[in-house]
Amino acid sequence: MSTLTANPLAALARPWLWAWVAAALAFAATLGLTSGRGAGELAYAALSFGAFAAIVGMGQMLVITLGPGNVDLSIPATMTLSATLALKVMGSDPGNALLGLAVALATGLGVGLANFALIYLLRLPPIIATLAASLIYQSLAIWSNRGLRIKPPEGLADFATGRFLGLPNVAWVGLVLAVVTWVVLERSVAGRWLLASGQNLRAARLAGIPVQAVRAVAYVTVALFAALAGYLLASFSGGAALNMGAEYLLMSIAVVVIGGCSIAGGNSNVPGIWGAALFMFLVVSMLNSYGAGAGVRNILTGAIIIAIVIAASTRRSRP
Amino acid sequence: MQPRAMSYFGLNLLFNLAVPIALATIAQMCVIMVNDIDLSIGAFVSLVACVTATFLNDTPMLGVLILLALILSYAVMGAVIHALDLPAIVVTLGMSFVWGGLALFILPTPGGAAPGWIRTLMTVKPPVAPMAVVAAVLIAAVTHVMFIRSGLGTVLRGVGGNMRSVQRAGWNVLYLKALAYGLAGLFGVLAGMALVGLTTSADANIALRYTLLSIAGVILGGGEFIGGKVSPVGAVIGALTLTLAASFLSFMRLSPDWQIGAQGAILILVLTARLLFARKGAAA
Amino acid sequence: AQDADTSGKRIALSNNYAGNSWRQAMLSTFQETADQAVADGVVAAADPYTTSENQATEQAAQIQNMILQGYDAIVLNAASPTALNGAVKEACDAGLIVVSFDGIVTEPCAWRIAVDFAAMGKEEVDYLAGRLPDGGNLLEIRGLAGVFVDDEISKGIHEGVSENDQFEIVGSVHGDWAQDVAQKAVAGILPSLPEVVGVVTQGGDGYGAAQAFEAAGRDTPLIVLGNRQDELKWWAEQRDANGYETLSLSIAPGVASLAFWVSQQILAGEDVPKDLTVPFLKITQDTLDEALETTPEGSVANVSYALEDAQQVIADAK
Amino acid sequence: MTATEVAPIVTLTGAAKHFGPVRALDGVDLTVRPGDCLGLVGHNGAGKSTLVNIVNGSLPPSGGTVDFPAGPEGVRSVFQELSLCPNLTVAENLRISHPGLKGPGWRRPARAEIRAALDAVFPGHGIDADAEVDTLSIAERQMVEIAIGFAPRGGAARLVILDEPTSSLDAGIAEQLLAHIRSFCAGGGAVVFISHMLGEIFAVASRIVVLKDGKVVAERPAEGFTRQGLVDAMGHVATEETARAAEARPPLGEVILKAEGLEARRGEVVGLSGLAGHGQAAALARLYLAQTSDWRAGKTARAVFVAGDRPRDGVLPLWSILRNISISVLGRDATRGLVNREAEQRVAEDWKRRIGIRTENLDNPILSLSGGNQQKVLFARALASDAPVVVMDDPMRGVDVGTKQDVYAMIRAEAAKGRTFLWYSTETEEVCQCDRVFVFRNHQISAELTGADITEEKILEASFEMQEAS
Ligand SMILES: Nc1ncnc2c1ncn2[C@@H]1O[C@H](COP(=O)(O)OP(=O)(O)OP(=O)(O)O)[C@@H](O)[C@H]1O
Ligand SMILES: Nc1ncnc2c1ncn2[C@@H]1O[C@H](COP(=O)(O)OP(=O)(O)OP(=O)(O)O)[C@@H](O)[C@H]1O
Ligand SMILES: [Mg+2]
Ligand SMILES: [Mg+2]
Repeated sequence: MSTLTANPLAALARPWLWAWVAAALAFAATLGLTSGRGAGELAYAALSFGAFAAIVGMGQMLVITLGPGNVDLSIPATMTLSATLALKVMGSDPGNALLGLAVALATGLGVGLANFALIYLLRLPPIIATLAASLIYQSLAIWSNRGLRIKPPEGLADFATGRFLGLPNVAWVGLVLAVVTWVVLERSVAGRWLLASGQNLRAARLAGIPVQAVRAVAYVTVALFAALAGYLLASFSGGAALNMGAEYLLMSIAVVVIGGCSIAGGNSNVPGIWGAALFMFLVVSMLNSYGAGAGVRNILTGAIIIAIVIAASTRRSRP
Repeated sequence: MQPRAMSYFGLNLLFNLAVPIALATIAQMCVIMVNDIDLSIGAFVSLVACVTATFLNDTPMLGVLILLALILSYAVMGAVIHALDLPAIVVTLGMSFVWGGLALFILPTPGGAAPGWIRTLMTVKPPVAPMAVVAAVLIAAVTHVMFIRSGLGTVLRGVGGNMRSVQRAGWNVLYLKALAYGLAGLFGVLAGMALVGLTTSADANIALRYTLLSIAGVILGGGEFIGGKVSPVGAVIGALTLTLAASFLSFMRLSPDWQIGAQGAILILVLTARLLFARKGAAA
Repeated sequence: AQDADTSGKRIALSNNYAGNSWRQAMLSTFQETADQAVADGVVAAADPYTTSENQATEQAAQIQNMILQGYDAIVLNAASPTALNGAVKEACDAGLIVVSFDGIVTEPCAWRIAVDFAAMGKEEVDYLAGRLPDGGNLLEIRGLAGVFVDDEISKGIHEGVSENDQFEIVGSVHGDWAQDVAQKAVAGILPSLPEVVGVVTQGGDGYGAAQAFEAAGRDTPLIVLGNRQDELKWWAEQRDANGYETLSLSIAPGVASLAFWVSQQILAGEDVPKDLTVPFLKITQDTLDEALETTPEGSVANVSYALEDAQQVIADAK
Repeated sequence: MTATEVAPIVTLTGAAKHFGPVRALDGVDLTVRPGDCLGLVGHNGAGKSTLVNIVNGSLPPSGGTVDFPAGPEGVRSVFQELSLCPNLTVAENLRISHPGLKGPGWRRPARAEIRAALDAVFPGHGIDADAEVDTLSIAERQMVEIAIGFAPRGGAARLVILDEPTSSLDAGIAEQLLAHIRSFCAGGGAVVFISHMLGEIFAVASRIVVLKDGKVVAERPAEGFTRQGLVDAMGHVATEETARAAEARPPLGEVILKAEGLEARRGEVVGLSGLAGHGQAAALARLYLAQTSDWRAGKTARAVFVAGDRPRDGVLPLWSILRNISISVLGRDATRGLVNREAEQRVAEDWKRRIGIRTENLDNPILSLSGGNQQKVLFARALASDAPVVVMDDPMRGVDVGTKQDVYAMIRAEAAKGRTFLWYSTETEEVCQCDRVFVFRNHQISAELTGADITEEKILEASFEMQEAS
């Protein structure tokens, strides 16, 4: 709001809008096939599965906002590790749901601190530090449970697949996190610090920002978000699997960039993350529904992503 | 270490798969050199591998044309990114889906065969040093001259350092960016061809890993994400190091649970060692 | 008795992927068999190796390292049937025995312990034809695009459908052999599908499909299952609740132990044909309880093969 | 001089440049002929850099024409924001603007050419042609850029436009440049020289053009201006330069800072001087970093920093002016960690007014400001906070005369309220504003001057002593 003039057309200049437009088009195109039948079901499914992508995407966004070279490639391994440990601790016992959550979050905290320690103490480039560390987390997950799938406690599974006021519970979790993230980025001092650090770390430090604390918090938060997503996903799909996070590596980056994230801040990107998360689900559903094979599906997905970024950028650049 | 590894034969085995990785790393370097990042190089090399194992083998003329078209499309991608001022990370992410989809079209199931001449080239046994070592040295030398010594290479690095000043000096940056991406496409094509020469056939997922590997290689070799600071020799050494790190691991017998993690640990150790050296070098 | 002594020989397992319960079960079966064989003095060493990334290039490097380490035989579950041919050839040229299984390679110098994946796909449809004579709409859940196993099973399924024209495949999604991916893909396509009577899968994704149907509030169709314990358990629960009946088709991860013994036999000088077949693991309504009993919680149904089984398979192939 | 008879190098007629509603350049007529040395002055945001950009083709004019009767060859620009490629060596940077250097072995002539150019302009410069630019100090980078501007580059420089070339040079080196410009113009070359240092303008310019709000308000031979007349033409009421001496100085407080061999009392303005690149900036940065933390930030910082190297150390380029100003006070005004946006707006508006940032909307991007106005934003950022210590790294780079006087007064007023200033400057005039001065030589303090001892001669003496002795 603050960087735009009060022109109503200025809304078009918001890059996040285009992810929503694309999601809506994919939604409409899918329903075109059934002449409107199944709209509720599809929206419900999109919200359920979009929630996981949105949660990890918001975490990834915080890190990507830190500027070039910052990205967390350990998200899938973090999801797997925290879910595996949490489910193991819970052992399908209904009384243990919160204990499981605590274990998952503690795992996330540990992972985040470990990642940042590699980046800060050993000065490794984040891309490689998180990539290398993720291999270690993966081994830990294998070692801890050898890939055995333990069922989540009954109540927890019901919560994860249940709904409240017509929306999936996981989507509520994703929405609450989105609001919190939005407030932090748009309204809080810490959010300003994050955005400033991403533009020019040296200048930010000289402006009095505690940049290392900001970086640490970003890397810990992304791990916490990933851990939470892993915990929910395992509860949602009936247990933790070793490969459960695999598709969320590319997904987390994709929703951030499609969501119109630029490190500029100011135009909040959080709504874009959700739009992109829904889009990523709906576009696959649409192409599957039209019977597109894997090849066509990939080509069209890529083409649509590029179309979104072009649409978003031509609107952005004013004369 | 294994005694066999130090032989002519051993060195070749140890390093020959590093050759396509080194080429892909150079491709990634071309893009990082102009302050962008390429998330599609892995999918692109896979696509090239598929084309090489099918069209280039069956109908060489058509194959060559397709490969040229692929290089051209890389150059166009660079031009579009610059002209429309798009974030390269998104465009290349999108393109990675496109390349992957095309590869699935060409080879829905693994197959194809390496053209004989590539196979011969990749398995030739030069005197003194094995092919893998000769190739690595050759790639490093040629790209060093291309990017560091030559005038045009200097200007290309200048684009990464300060695009505006290059523009002000009268260069057409659109053309330079297209050139950088076109070179990335060229090295991507070489990587795909070299890979098929070694594996003898291709599949649509064959080189997906190269995206991260090539980024890691560039950084390991002393490159930086922004500012046009790259080193082709470093990139080749980075690619060799990454290959070697994985090999080193299978020489130690670890429990299968920890094999994957140990590769991560080795990566961290190698990088830390490199940084320590770099810091010592800077202090001296 | 005329067999050569293999007690000095060393065998390596080259594995490209460890990220699911099938592969974990495979690794542990191999480990058990190998440890026992080493303890018994049958071979000097049998070491499993897994690549960190499921990629042919990385596995090729792994094979090359095994050559350097002086192994006598490599038991190989390959990431690609053809992309490893270069490395396999190098191994053969260096005098190693290469036995591929599950993910087999086409290089002629290697042995192949194959599962007829196409037949497996076809059998799924044949089973459905028996159960649902009136036919109807089918949903196909495929594996990972571009992988040989996926293509083979899918081919078999489509062949089955063309022979049984009362069936029509109205939707096809890629579940990447992962529970959550399958669940997501099915949930996304379901709203646009007419009524579905049967789901043909590639194993491991049936439970996810069932959950997606349930979440969409649809009747559970006849889902052909794989060999995962939670699928089997779900099946048993459904059976007890409403008499649900289906079939489970899969490959036993224990095929790794079969491959181990085959390689040992080859090292021992046995004359072994290059192409061997193993039957796939089939669980029916009758054998369900038995299978559930022997399958550890959260793992996959499995069979472990002994030396005698290997000799039997070899004899059958001759 | 019969310059009027020679064909002009460039002629602007009615040149205009509009950025949306901003008329950065509003119909300028200007002619530069061989032998001209044109001094271009004007307040911050007057349109000087815009004029340069129109002449060299970086910006297309929104109106009017730019003619080069003999073609645009040999017209060179040295930009206000340093524009070298930091990842390349000095010689390689020459290559960027000299496409004629081709083929194998191009480096040797490149090295020779840049060395010759540096030697010609800055004798005794000590810059290695193979040094990477980002290892050079800001002054050295500026020197390289100027040398590239004057280098033959396959032809000969006919017109060199220098946009605030001396802003990071110390007096000695600036004098070398001025000497070179004089001889260059005497040899038939033309120079457009932009500076806020009026002394320099009078020292080189044969003709002075005054820009004000995008228009030429005065153009006369240099002899036709007095210093005061020039200042008046630029539209500033200059505050009395001698105010300092007259002012009653409040007594200084206790010592509140002791680091890096420096000592500062409450309410004191401490200057750091010496030749550029002798460790002053580094000492300041270390001192500032030690006063603040990588990990914590309280309600009020112990120290704030005013950067001189704007792009590297100061500006947050993606943000608006508002956010660039308020970043240092967010913590103070926040409630429960949330930004107090009214307070933010108020503080920014207040400082915009007090320090005279030329913009109609604080929500404009910071990069739309002229260089001097960006510098004012950085000043505002620091002064808006309550930090007891203000660390300033050559903060007057590119600030116009009028504003400078205002800022000096502001600094005195803040010091009187008990703030301590640590002030590194390349301008002796600024250093003379201080209560105490530390002179650096070879990364060490070579002299500490107080009170009446603070004179240009004493400072120069302390800066050079060693070199003369050896
Ligand atoms: N990601 C993969 N990459 C390569 N091959 C795979 C992969 N996943 C499964 N396979 C192969 O698919 C076949 C069947 O595996 P299956 O689908 O039964 O495993 P799963 O039961 O799904 O495992 P999980 O229970 O962990 O999901 C095997 O041949 C196995 O090697
Ligand atoms: N890209 C831009 N977008 C919007 N306004 C701009 C842009 N560039 C310059 N301006 C405006 O044009 C005016 C003239 O700027 P210019 O840089 O020419 O000033 P200047 O005389 O060089 O000032 P200084 O002495 O501070 O360098 C200023 O008001 C500035 O804010
Ligand atoms: Mg200016
Ligand atoms: Mg100066």
